[in-house]
Amino acid sequence: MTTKPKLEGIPREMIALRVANEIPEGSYVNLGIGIPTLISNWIEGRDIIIEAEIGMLNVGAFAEGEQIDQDCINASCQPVVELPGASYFSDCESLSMLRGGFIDYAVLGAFQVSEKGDFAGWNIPGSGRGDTGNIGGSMDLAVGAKNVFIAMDHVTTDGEFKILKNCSYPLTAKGVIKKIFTNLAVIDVTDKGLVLRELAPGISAEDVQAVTEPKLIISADLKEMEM
Amino acid sequence: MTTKPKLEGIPREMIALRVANEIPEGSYVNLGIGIPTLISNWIEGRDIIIEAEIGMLNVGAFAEGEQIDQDCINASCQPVVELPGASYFSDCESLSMLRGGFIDYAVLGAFQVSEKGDFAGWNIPGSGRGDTGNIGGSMDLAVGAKNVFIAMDHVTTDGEFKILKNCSYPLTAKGVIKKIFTNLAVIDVTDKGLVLRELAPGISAEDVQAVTEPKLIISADLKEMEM
Amino acid sequence: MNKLFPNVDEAVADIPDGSSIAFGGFFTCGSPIFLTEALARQGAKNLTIVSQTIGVGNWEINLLINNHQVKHAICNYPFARSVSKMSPFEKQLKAGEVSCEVYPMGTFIEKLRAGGAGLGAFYTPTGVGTVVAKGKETRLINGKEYLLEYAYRPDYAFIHAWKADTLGNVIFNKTAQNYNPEMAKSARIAIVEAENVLEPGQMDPNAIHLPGIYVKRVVKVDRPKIKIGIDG
Amino acid sequence: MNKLFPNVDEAVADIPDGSSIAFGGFFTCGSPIFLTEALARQGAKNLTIVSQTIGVGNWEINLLINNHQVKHAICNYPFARSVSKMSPFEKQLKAGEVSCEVYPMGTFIEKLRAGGAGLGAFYTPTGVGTVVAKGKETRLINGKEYLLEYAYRPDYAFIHAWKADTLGNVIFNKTAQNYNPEMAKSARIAIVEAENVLEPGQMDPNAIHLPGIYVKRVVKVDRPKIKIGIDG
Repeated sequence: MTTKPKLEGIPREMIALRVANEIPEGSYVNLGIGIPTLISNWIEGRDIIIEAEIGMLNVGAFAEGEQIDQDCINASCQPVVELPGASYFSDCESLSMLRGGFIDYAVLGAFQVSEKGDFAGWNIPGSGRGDTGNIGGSMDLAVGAKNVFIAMDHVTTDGEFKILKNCSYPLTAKGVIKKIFTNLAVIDVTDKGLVLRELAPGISAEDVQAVTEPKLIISADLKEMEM
Repeated sequence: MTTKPKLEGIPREMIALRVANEIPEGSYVNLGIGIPTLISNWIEGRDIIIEAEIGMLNVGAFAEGEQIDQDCINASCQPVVELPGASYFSDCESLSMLRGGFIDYAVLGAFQVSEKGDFAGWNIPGSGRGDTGNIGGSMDLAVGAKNVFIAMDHVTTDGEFKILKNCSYPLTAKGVIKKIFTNLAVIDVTDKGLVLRELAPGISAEDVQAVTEPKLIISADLKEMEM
Repeated sequence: MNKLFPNVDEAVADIPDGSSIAFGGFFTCGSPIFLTEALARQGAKNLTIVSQTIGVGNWEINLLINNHQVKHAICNYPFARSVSKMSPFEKQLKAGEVSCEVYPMGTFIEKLRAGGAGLGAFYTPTGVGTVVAKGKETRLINGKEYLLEYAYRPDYAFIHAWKADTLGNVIFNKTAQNYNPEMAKSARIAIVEAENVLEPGQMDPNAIHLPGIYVKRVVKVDRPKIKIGIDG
Repeated sequence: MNKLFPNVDEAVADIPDGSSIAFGGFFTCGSPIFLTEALARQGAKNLTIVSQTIGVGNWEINLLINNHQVKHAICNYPFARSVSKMSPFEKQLKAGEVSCEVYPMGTFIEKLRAGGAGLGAFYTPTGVGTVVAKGKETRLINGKEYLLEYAYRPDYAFIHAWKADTLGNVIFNKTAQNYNPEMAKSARIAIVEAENVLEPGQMDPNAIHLPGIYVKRVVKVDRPKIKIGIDG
């Protein structure tokens, strides 16, 4: 736990942009709620197809006004529009698609991520909900997607570590995270540990280490985030 | 084994008619090859829906001339027509439907049936094919359908028993047969053994017993087949 | 084989106490709200309900909860999104009046799919190393760990359809498809409320989402008026 | 994301020796005959082929058999209907040149479905007490016996489609659907030959049988001229 003064880093929209830049053309992606949702703004017009686990491919922008159709929502219950080449299918099909490895990039939020690539994103101890909570589709997505990225604030609103040696919250999945994108840094999860790759403007490696529980490996080509 | 003079009984079309009369309105049925195929002639116009395991419901008559569509065949590779309310679906869906118990009546041919309700219909010892053979969809259908009926000649062309204490041919499924319809008789498969229910015109219970290996229980209301 | 019922009340009239019922729908989308309301009027008790969420978005489920018709829920997303909001179901759960099983989304619907497909159980990688794995068998297959999950078949399924014919063939609209097809296939008696009821032959046989063999009852309903959102 | 290839030969050009390939089609219906012919021209060896039948109805498979490109087959209906007729595959099998696994129809396609759906294995009641059960684990579930069957994923799938768009979305025609959707989903690289190739947006998004995410390559072919029947 830490009580250091909070470092600002980059805003949530910029975290989303940094993740968007990591996703190559020709990818199928699934975006979780929170910061990941903002990524859709940055990939609009690019050759990237968004899947919604409710059972839809080629998900477009949020629907507004006349576009809104009560029969066309995403997994967060927001109305969306379809893009050309869209398809609709059942949840059973959708979750089979997720488990089967057809999603190239899944970007999720998290309460905690460990240096082993574990993460916790569905339940908070002390919520009073115990082992019963809103699991949703994240466990399936986490075990199935080819690349699982976390996009989140580096620390909690109380300044507590979110990047830990071991998660203390109930896990979503074990050993699945490839990269962590925060307001302060881009961190790779590797067999040797967490590798600090990029820093937000004005942030030092020491700043990041101070708000990260595990010892970070400093990349030989550590650089400032490019956006 | 028996070498008694062969009893004619009723022709194949009449066996098919007798089975057709056993199927109530409102049923979903799947008909195997051989005598079962002939049943479709007798249920035409009745409120019975035929499923083909290739992935089709509301199968109609065999297609002829201009009706023939190379993309519309039954599981025996015969062109068929669709009836109003037809649907097409994948084989995976179709076989799930069969296993899941949605077919009310499956009528199959058999090489052998046992008094325990086992039957053998996919491979003949001495065919030279060993354990490798054309299994098709009959094993799924046999374990899944609510009622599995056998429609066949009572004995082989060589006059050998086909209704046995135990099948000697490789099994299709164990303990699934409810009724056996032959050119000589209608026999129920019960926990107590085979119950002789009906006789073809001119055939006696002794005639049937003579060409049936297990001891038959004679039904209290044994009667002539009604057609 | 005309499966049309005159109204939702008659379509649910014979559902006995103690039944298990699967409800299609994903939050506000494609939920069988008219059948759910009819079941609240009908009053069957001690129900096991199978639904993605228990009264979040599919608010009509709360009629059953508030009537104390439900004893057990099998679900994926039981509670309000915010931990500070407590749904009627969460209140009853905390009071020990109901019980609850939660599964990951894929496992939740795959259990029903397996049931409808006549399978007994399956091995899934989802949930390994999490609370979901508690008390469950695991198996290494090609070096990867999987959890054993069992098939489940409810007695009834309540299905909301865009179009259905009187034989029970169904076409869903867009994301209102969601859990509906596999729930229908899993149930012993699937009941479809349809915004449009057609005669056999009026739908493209190549475009049927749910073949009529899976459907026992069809009832015509209005297109519901839905306010999209789950924070309300 | 344009997945269109100029012709079938380029679509199969990179398939290496030793690959496993699933072939859609049920006897004469919906078989990927143009891709199969291209693979015969391409010449890859030591193939594992996954197909309902091995050269019965889908006669083009015999090009691969006669070229000695196949070392193993996973199938449901390997031989000619009549035991008195011996197909090229049956001859090679008896000569010990190829090997063969046969599964009941439902298990055959469910193994592929499980593979594509990321599952490891499943329990099916089909084949209990038969030669199919030889050497396999069984489990009693609710008093009923089931066989354990494992998921399978081939490297490639050859798929015949009625309509496809350049993103790989596919609509099949009638019973030409058959094994095609699940085979495409099971494979790492699904290659679609389509009688009609459209632009994205030209097909009803509600009526897609195989979403484009499962398809890596699309190639335009003519509508084949097929003689229906398996005794030829």
